Formats: sequence, structure tokens, C-alpha cells
Amino acid sequence: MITGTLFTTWLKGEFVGKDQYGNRYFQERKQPKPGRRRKRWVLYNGKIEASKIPPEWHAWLHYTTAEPIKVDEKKPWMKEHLPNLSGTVNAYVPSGDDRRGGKRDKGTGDYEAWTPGS
Amino acid sequence: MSAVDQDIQQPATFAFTDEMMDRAKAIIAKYPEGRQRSATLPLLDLAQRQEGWVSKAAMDTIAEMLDVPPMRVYEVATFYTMYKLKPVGKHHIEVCTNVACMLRGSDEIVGACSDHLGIHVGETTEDGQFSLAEAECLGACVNAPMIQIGDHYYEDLDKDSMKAIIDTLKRGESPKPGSQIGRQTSAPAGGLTSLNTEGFKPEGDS
Amino acid sequence: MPKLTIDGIEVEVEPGTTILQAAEQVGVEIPRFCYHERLSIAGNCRMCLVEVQPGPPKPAASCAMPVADGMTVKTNSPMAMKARKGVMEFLLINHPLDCPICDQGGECDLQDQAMAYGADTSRYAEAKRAVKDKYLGPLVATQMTRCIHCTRCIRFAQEVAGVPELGATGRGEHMEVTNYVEKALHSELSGNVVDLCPVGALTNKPYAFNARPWELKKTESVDVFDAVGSNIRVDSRGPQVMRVLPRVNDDVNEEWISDKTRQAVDGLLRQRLDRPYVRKDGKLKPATWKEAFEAIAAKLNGLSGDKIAAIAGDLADVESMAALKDLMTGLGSTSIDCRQDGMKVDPAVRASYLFNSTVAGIEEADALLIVGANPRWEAAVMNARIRKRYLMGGLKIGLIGQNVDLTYKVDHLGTGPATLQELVDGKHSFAEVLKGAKRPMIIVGTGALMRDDGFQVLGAARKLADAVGAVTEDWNGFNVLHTAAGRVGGLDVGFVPGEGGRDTHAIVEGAAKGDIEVVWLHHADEIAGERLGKAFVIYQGHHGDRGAHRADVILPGAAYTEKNATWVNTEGRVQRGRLAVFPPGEAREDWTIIRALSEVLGKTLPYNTLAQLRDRMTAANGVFGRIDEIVPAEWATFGDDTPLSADAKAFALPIENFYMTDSISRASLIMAECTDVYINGNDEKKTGTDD
Amino acid sequence: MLRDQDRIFTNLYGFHDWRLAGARKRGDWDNTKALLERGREAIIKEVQDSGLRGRGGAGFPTGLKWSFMPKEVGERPHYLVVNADEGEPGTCKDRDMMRHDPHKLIEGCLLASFAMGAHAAYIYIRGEFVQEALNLEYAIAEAREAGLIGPNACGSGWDFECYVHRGAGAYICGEETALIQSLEGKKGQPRLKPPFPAGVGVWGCPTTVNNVESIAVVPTILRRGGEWFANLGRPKNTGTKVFCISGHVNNPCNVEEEMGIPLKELIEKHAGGVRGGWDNLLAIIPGGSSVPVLDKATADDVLMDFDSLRDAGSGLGTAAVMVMDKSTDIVKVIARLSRFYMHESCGQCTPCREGSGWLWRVMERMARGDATVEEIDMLFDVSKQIEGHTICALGDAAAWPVQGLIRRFRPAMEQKILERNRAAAGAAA
Repeated sequence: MITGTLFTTWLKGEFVGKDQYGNRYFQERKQPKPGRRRKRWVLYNGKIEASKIPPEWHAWLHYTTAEPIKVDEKKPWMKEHLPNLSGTVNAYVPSGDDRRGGKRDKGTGDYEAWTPGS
Repeated sequence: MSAVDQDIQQPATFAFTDEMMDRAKAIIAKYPEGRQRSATLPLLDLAQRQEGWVSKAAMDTIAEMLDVPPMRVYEVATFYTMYKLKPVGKHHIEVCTNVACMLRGSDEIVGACSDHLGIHVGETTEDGQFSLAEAECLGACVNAPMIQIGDHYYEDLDKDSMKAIIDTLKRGESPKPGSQIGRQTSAPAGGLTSLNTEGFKPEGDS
Repeated sequence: MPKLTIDGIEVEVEPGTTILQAAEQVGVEIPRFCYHERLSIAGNCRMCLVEVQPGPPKPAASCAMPVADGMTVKTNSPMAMKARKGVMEFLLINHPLDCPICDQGGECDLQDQAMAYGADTSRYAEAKRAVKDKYLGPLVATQMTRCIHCTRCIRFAQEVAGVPELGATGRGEHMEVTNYVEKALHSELSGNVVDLCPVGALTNKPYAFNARPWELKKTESVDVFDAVGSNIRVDSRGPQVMRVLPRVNDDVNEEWISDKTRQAVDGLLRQRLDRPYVRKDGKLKPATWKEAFEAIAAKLNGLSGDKIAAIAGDLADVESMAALKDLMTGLGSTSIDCRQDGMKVDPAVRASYLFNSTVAGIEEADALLIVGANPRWEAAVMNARIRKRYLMGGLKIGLIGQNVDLTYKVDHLGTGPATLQELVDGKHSFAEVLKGAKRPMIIVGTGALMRDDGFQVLGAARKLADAVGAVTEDWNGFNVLHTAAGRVGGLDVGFVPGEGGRDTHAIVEGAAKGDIEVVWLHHADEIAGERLGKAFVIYQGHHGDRGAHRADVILPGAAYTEKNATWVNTEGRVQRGRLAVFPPGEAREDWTIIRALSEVLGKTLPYNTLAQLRDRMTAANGVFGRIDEIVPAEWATFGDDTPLSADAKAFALPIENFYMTDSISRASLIMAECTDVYINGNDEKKTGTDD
Repeated sequence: MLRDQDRIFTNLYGFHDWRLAGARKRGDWDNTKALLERGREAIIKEVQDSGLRGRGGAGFPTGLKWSFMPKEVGERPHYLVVNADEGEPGTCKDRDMMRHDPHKLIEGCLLASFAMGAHAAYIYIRGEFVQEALNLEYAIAEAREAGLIGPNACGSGWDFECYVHRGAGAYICGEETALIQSLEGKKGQPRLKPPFPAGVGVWGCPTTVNNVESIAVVPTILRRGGEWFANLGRPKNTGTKVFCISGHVNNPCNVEEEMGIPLKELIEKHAGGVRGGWDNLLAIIPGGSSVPVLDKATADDVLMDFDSLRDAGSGLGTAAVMVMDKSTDIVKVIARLSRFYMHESCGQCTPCREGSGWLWRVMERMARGDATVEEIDMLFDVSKQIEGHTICALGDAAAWPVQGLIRRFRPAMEQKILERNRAAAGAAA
């Protein structure tokens, strides 16, 4: 968390809400000058990582919606938001990768390695 | 035929009878030393005379006798129309349907055979006695329409004489080969127009 | 020399040349399907019709028409163009337009020529012909509806392969190219009919529907499945070798390759050594290169040179053998040998181990004696050359050894050394045949040399060659037919026992006794592991074959398609193989492995690049600097002059199964199928669901 | 009209004994030794003087053909091969000669072989002619028994053997190189020329292939002189010829006549005229199936010999006259011929193998009228694509009848198409 942002938040920010991950969202307290929008920003809970923002807040943050989307009811097709896991141990690995057993369809250039005893 | 017909029961072996073997040897002797391959055609004919058709075993036997690759014998046997690569009727009726015969009604002859035997062209009667085929010009055009059964030609046919020939064969007798209207070979039916000069005797006065 | 004009270009050619050949000389292309320069002239496709004056007012088939003085040939006159267009239309009326699903697509003569000479539409509105497919064995797929009856395959089988099993049955429209009996084509060269077929009627069965020609990377290389050194083109896609095709080299393989060369490459994807292994507690465990090198270093540390030995196998390239020889020298060992079968030749006399007459030279020979060899299996392409010479007429061939069908007529003189001795003593009538010949040839097979009396056989053959005048100023009729691609290279690079060194036999014996403690098997797979006693075995190679099983340390090397390497064929022709794909996994090009290890052992080899290594090889032996050249070998006395024993056992043949001779072909599924079909005799078409 | 005294085949119809005794009475084998003693050159010269042209269809001068054989017999023996593979639709003349006058042929073989330095002759007879082959074999055995052939034939000091080789049913074997292939025990697929048989023939040896009739007339020519033969017929088209008259005539027959006899006279005199009178004539194929058809207007005054028929856009061929009256469906007839050529194509070279089947299929549709008028032009073009592009003449032979039909009877083809279209339109309405 950057000190400057904290200071700005204290000076100008108006708390709008908090998502399920603890990220807090703010906007400018004052009405902006004509022709300008109220600034919106987020204070991350923990590590700064843009993909942690869930879609309902992402929309608000990017001025797609005026108000944050309220999720009243979780539909069965809705998935839990996941931050980008690349680079972490939880990163996606295709089924053919050795780390997931290496089982995949045959492809060009596949060779059968010798193993002792075979 | 591109390959051995799987539907036909091919005999496992073939051997010429002693008599046929003698004939085969006489035929091979006709050709110069080392040219025994020339005997391929006559030997296939002999095999067909012995068995009624040419089996793969017969072709292999001939190939070995003549020291040629079997494939070359298969090629020959499939190329020439006289070799039957599957069994045919005891009396194989070949009706010439080429133009000279067609002009004089060979279609009727085919029809007569078909009706009388109850088979179509390319078929064999159930008792295996007769089979019917169309043939290309058999070289007896002035005696059209005509047929060949086995080694004999039957010429100047019409529906009735065709049926009569079949009936004769059915009775187990041999019909008289040649013209069926009693004409002398290829001479004009209405009386000689040549070789008839008064006093002209080709064989002299004796 | 007749002079004629082709399309306005005047040309003078040898008498007997055909118009088509003359046109080729002046660069005028005449389309053709049935004509092939290495087959007899059939003249049946009629695609090569041209206008010839003087002559009848109709076009003539240029492939069959000999030139005459004063001829005027027009290949682009309206008459010729119309004839061609007409023939093209006829060829296409019964040819299925299934190019999108045809394996020949993209490399099809009919496709190309239809584009160049055909019409844009067809006027044929009748039903097309369909032809039943034939069975020609596991290597050649057939789609006979596509056949245009050029009869190239028939002529190839009859003339080149010497197995007249193909023919055309029936006649007219119903003529079909077939073997009639639905059996596999019994030839070691059968795959070549695929290359010859100008359409997609005969295609490569194992390669079927795997790739299109335009997506393949083409690498020109050299074959290693026998010692002929056939020139090949390796077609690869990504990391996989998709297929192997012949490359034209009139001095070696003309444009044929054996079925093993063509089809064994699927073995490159099986049983591969893709990481180093080190034996720990009696079991081979995967290891890193560092661990493997350290294990070797630990074993070699302080070990005297006379306890170390190296044997190079059939698929060893020259560079790696040179490097290994240097390393062994550094370690103080002189016990190195590249003859794992123990064949007896004199490494000091190059002529004693070369096919001196050269492959192309076969065509000049007028008498031939084959001793203890089956060229049909040991060098299938060379056998086609002998047959070619045989068909020219006037070649008498004698055979000592197993009486096998070589596709040409031979006098079987005897089975063993006794007959050879009779010839040497001039007691056999065939000696007169050789003596009477201008250019007699004697081919000695490895089967005759890998015996205990191998040196005597070698000496006897040399004496015979001298006696019959087979060695003159411009002709050397003494020939050794090798079976291994690495053999001559090994001998040339000096991978043979040095001062006080042991040969293969002695190495194995020493290992069994415990005198040799470390044996380096370099691509050597034919040494039975249990014979090596308790020795520490280092195996370097690319397949988990016999050698790897016995190894204590495995160093994964590269197969012939995966390295830039030098090969020397049985004639002594130095040729370069090229890297087409990279070695799998951790495997590396062979010489780099040895170079890297040398550093760990503290015996760093003095070269860092392939070029430096090759310079060093050339410095040691000049032949390595003369790529694709024949350097005639000096004749000398060699071999053992002791007469051969009259009751010595008959010559055995080195190859028991043509389709499985080395670690790659033994790993190949297709070669396994060929073994089943050709060696075990299951050559009839499988029916129903088996197919 | 030819006098009976000038007829060569005096036992054409088999009224007399065909065996040696009968043949001798008719003058065969009469002092053949004396003929042989004239020498090779003289025999060839006599045959050349007679103006005899090959009777197998192409009409190539026989004496000239013989002179192409190497003068000296080298390492390779010479052979005479007699083409008795008579299969051209409409032709049945050789059959009569072989069954009724075999000794003329055998004597001719001896003379021709001697003239060409051949010690052996092979008579290639079509496989279907079983009785004829038996007669020939019998006659050969008789002649050998009598010392007329065999070692020291006729006491001339010349060794000569004559053999019968039976074919097995392939029209193409009438082509000389195909016949040679077949004699060698191979498929009857024509060879490429050059080399010609006189250089490389049967078993690679110099060979001359002659038609039965060409050989069988030789003894008579030698006995009566080339001049006698040359005086019959017209210049360049000399001698006598056996005509086969079949089809829609009252009395189909074989007859020996002078070359150059008017077609109309031939038919009216010997075959009893066209069925229903000359005016009922539709068309005539004058020389076997391979030559283009003649319409009535041409047939009215054409002469039956090589040159005048060639000038009339057809050919003498084998002199097999097939007559068609007005009841004939000429399109169907030609379609039948197309089927014949499709069936008999050897399959070796592309234009004939593929083209003959194409022609037949289109012709079958034409015969039904199931085609368009434009397709007639296409058909003509396709036949032109076959003609002259093949190894042997069978491709030409397949193309010519179709071309003849289109040239002379195009209205009949268009009529059929029109009628069918009308019928279809009627059915639709």
C-alpha cells in the first residue's frame, strides 16, 4: 500500500464499499468540476494485484456502472471470482503436463522414452 | 479380373493328366529352345480342356512348367477372353452379337437361348449343363447369325433351329455343326455364282 | 552423331538417344508419366507426344522415338499441344478428383501436369470407373481407382527389384495393376514403387495421412541402416521425422533406398534414451549429466589405462569415435575397437577393408564372385546394382556361402572356405571365369571375415584377387561388403587397438576375467551383456537396446537424424549426415558428450567446435577432407596366407532378419510388422476385422 | 467378272477334298522344287511384279515387305509368321482358306519362308477356329509325311518347319506386334515401332507377319507368273481378292473376285442383291468394321479396291462388305462397333483404353437419343483425340466408324435426339 494513496484517501476519499475479499473502494468526496468525473479507486487488502477485483466492483471502478452491482442472489452458473493465479503454485496446468500426470493425446514428435527394466 | 475371385472355390492343386502332359510336351517342343514361354497360351487351353476352366492352381502349375513368373501367366489368362476363370456350364453357348450377326437377328438368338434355358447372359443353368454368353465376332459373318458351343460353330440360325440345337444337347446328342439351313459352308444359298463354269473342273477330268 | 532441331534449338546427340532425352539436354521439358530414366521404355501414357518432321502426319511418342539426323521436333506446336490436352483429358476421365483426401496431393505428377497441360473442365458425363484396392504388404497402400496404368511399378518390380510379382491383368478399361494373389510384395526395395507412382495409387502406408509435403522440413542426409550410405532426404515436422525419401546419387544408390531405410524411422520415437542414468544399488536411476559424469569420474579415478576399453558399434559416427579415441588415449588406454562383430581386416591397409571397385564400378565388372555374403539383405540397394549389371548381360556370378535367392542367377560354387581355397589353388573351374574376365570382382562379406579363420579368408581372397588379375592400374576387384554404417569410418579414424591394445574379442574376454574394469560401449548393441563379467559399463547411445540394459552409466546420444556427423560407406566414400531434428530430452550430439566428459575427467580435449574436431580428423587422415569422393586405396599384401582348412565350417550370414539389424529398426513397429510378414511368412492379406 | 480359270481358291466352298490328295489334283505342291530353285531374289521379284498388296487390311505391298528382311541370315534365325487371327467383324475369308485349302497356305509358307531365309513359319490362328486349326495341323502332318516340308522340303535342300499356334480370343492379336507378343506367350499388347518386326520380331529375331490370303496366293502367282496377277484388277490394285458379303443381302457369301469390281456388281451378282432391292440400301461398310461407313450415293459406283475406296473416304480393309438396308438403325450399329472396340482395347495406352469406353458410352446414349446435339461435335472431337495418338491402329479403328457415322449420317443422329426430346416434352405436357 502506497502512502500517497492513503493520504489522498484520508484527504479526499469517500468510502463506497468493501468486497468479499476485503478490498475497499473509494471515490472523491467533492463534486468534480463540470466536465469531469469523480475519481474512483481501490485500496487492496494485502498484495496489490489488479485481478483481485471481482467483476461487480470492476465495472464500477471503470465507470461502466454508476453504482457497484449488488449481487443479491447467487445463481447456480455464477463462479467464484478467482484472481490470476499465473506464477503461483495454483496456476493452471493443462492435463498433458507432467505435473498433472502427463496424460494427453498423441502429438507430432512424441517419443516413447526408454525406462530401465522395460 | 483383378484378383483371385474369393467367391470361387479354388482347387488346391492341379496336375495335367498323362495324356495332357504328352500333348503339353509336344506343344512346348514346337518352339525354339528357351522359348518355352510361348506355350503359355496353348497350355492354358489344355488346362481348360481338362478341368473345364482355368484355376489359379493350374496357372501356377503352368508357370512352373514354363519357368515364368506366375504373375505373367495370370496376366495372360485374364487378358484373353477364351479362358474361363470360373466354372461354366458343360455346354457353354457363345452367341456372336457383333454387327454382321446383329444385322441378321442375333438378338433373337440370344432371346431364344434365354427363354429356352431360363437364364440370362452370363448365367449358368442350375444343373450346370448350359451357360450363356455374348461373344464378339467369331469370324463366320456370311453365315450369320451363328453361335459357338465348345469347339463347334452352328451357323445360319433362327429361333427354331437355335431351340432345336439346345434340345438336341439336352437329350445328350450332338447337333450337326455348321450351317443349319443345309447350305454348303460360305457358298451363296441361292446357287453358285462362281466356280460353276461349264467344263471348269478344278481337280481335272479324273 | 545425329543433329536435330528441337523447338528451334539445334542439338547434336549420341546415336540411339530418344527425342525426350535430347530435349532434356537442351532444357526443353516434355511432360511424361510412364517414362522413367531408370526403367525400360513403355511408351503407353502418350503424354510425351510431339510433332516430328519428317514423318507421318501424326504426333510421335518422344520417349520411345530415337533421334535421326535432320529431324525437326516441335514440342509446342498446335498438334503436340492438342495431343497432350487430349491425353490429359483421357487420363482424368476415370481418375477420381479426390486430391483433398489423397496422400499424393502436393507432390503429384498428374496434379501438376493437369495444371500445366489440362483443360479447365471435363466433358465427361458418364459414370467413372472404380477399382478395388489391392494388398501389397505393410509398406505400400493402394487406392487403385487412381491408377493411370503407367506400369512404372510393374517395370520396377520386374527389372530393378527382380521380383516379378506385379502385373496388369485384364484388358482395355478393365486393365488393373495387381499382384493377383493378394500377397505382400517380396522385395526389400518395395517402398520405391511409392516414389515411382506418378499419382496417388500407391502411397506410403505407414506415412498415410500424416503430413502434407509443404509442411515438411527437408534435410539432405545419409542413411545408416547399411554400409551403402544411401543418400536420403529426411522430411521432418517439428521434432518428428515423418518420412525418409531417396536422393539421387548415381554413384551410390541411384534413386532407390531399401525399405528399412525408408520405414524404420518410426523407431526413432520409441525406446529413446532421453536422460542420463546411473546404476545405484543395482538399479538404473535417472540422473543429471553432472551425476553421470561424476559417477564415471569416480570409477576412472586412478584406474590404469590397460583396465579401460572401448568398443564402437554399428551406428557410431566418425566424429564421436575420433573424440572417444582421443579421450581413451588421454586415459592411457589403447584397447579400442570399432568391429564389435570381430571381423578381421587389416586396418593398416585401407584396401583390405574397402569395397574398392565402388558401387558404380559394378556396372563395369564382367565376372563376380560373392563370398559369404547376401547382398540382397546386407546392401539391398547395391544388390539392385548387381542385378542391373546382370540384366545388361555377360556377367557370370559365382557364390560361395549360403545359397540364397539374390534376384539374379548365380552359380552356387560351395558353402565354405574349402571352395574358396580350391579357387585360390586354381582347382575350381570358376577361377578360369575370373581369370578370363577383364574386370573381375570378388565381394567378401562380413560373414566370411568375422570367423576365427577370418584372416585366412581375407588372405585367400587377396591371393585370389592377385591370381586372377583383379587388381590392375585402373581396376581393383577386391571388395569387402560391410553391413555397418560406422565400420569403415571407425577403421579410417583409427578406432582400432593400438600398441598393446586389445581387440573386441580380447576386451570381452578381459572383462569376463576381470582384467578390464571399465568398458565403454559406444553405440555398441551387439555385445551380449553377460559376457562382460563384472566390468563397469558405460553405454553411450540413443536407444534402450541391448547395450543400455547392461550399462552402469548411460549417456544419451543422438540418432543419425539428430546430429551433424560424418559417415564413411563401404566404398570409403566420406559423406555428411545432417541434423534434421534435435535429440530428445536431455540427449546430446555424441561428440559433445565426450568433449564435456573429458573436462570432468581432467583430460580436456583440444576442440570446442565441430569444425575444429573435423580439422583434427582430416589432419590425421586426409580422406575426411574429401567429402563424397572416392580416394583409391593402395594395394598391398594383407591377411593370413595359411591355406584354409578343408573341413572349416560353412560361411554364416551376418544378418538373420533384414528388417531388424540395429537398435533403431529393432524399436520400429513397422519393421516388426515387416518381420512378421516377410520373415515369418504371414504375407497374405488379413481378412475382415484384422486389417 | 473373273473367269473361273483365274480363280486361285478353287475349293473355297469345300466342295472338294481339302486333304493333300485333293489339293494335289487342284495343282498345289506341283513341282514346288522348281519354284524354289528359282532362288530367293527371283521369288521376291515375282511377288513384287505381281503387285500383290497385303490382304490383311493395310494393303502394304507384300514383296516390298519381304525385301525388308535382312539379306543374310545372321546369328538370329528368321521367321515367317502367318496372321490367321481373323477377327475383324464381317471378315471370314481366311477361315475358308484354312479349312478348305490348307495346302495352298502351307505351300505359300514354304515359298515365302524360303524367300526370306526363314526355316520356320508359325501360323497364328485365332483360338475359336478349332476345326480350322485341326485341318491345318492335319495338312501339315500330311505335308511333312510326304516330304513336302520338314528337312529338305520338296527335295530342295531347304529345311522348313511349319507350326500352328492357337490364340485365345483377342482381336488385338491381329495387329502384327501384338500377335508376336502373343506368340511369345505374353499378353497381346502391341509393341512400340520402331523397331519393326523385320528387325526385331518374334523372340527378338527378324520376322515378317503376313495375312493368310497374302501367303496362300503366292504359289499360284509363282506358277502363273506375276504378270498374270498384275493383269487382273487395276494398276496398283492388282489380282483377285476374296470378298465376304454379309448383312442385309439375299445370299450372304464369300466369293473370290477381281480387284476393282464395282461394289454394286459384287453384291448383285454374287450375293443376290440387297434385301428389298438396291434402292432399299442404307449404308455399306466395305472393308470390315474398322473402315468408315459408306452411304448409298457413294456405294452406287465405288470400285472395290484400295485406292478407290480410300478416295471415297473409306478403305478396302479386309474386303468384308457389310450391307445395311433401310430398316437398319445405323446409330445402333456403330454403337455396337464402339462396344466391340471398347471390349477389344488391350488397355496399354491411354487414348484407346480410356477413349474407347467414352466413345461407347456416348454412342449408347446417341443410339437412345439420350444426348444433346452439341454432344455430336464433342463425340467427333473425342474420336479425333484418339485417332493417331495410340501405339497401334486399334485406336484409329475405334475412331473411324464413329467419324464416318457423324460425317455421313449426322441427320440420323440428330433425328433420334429430337424424337426423344419431343417424346419427353410430350410426356411432360
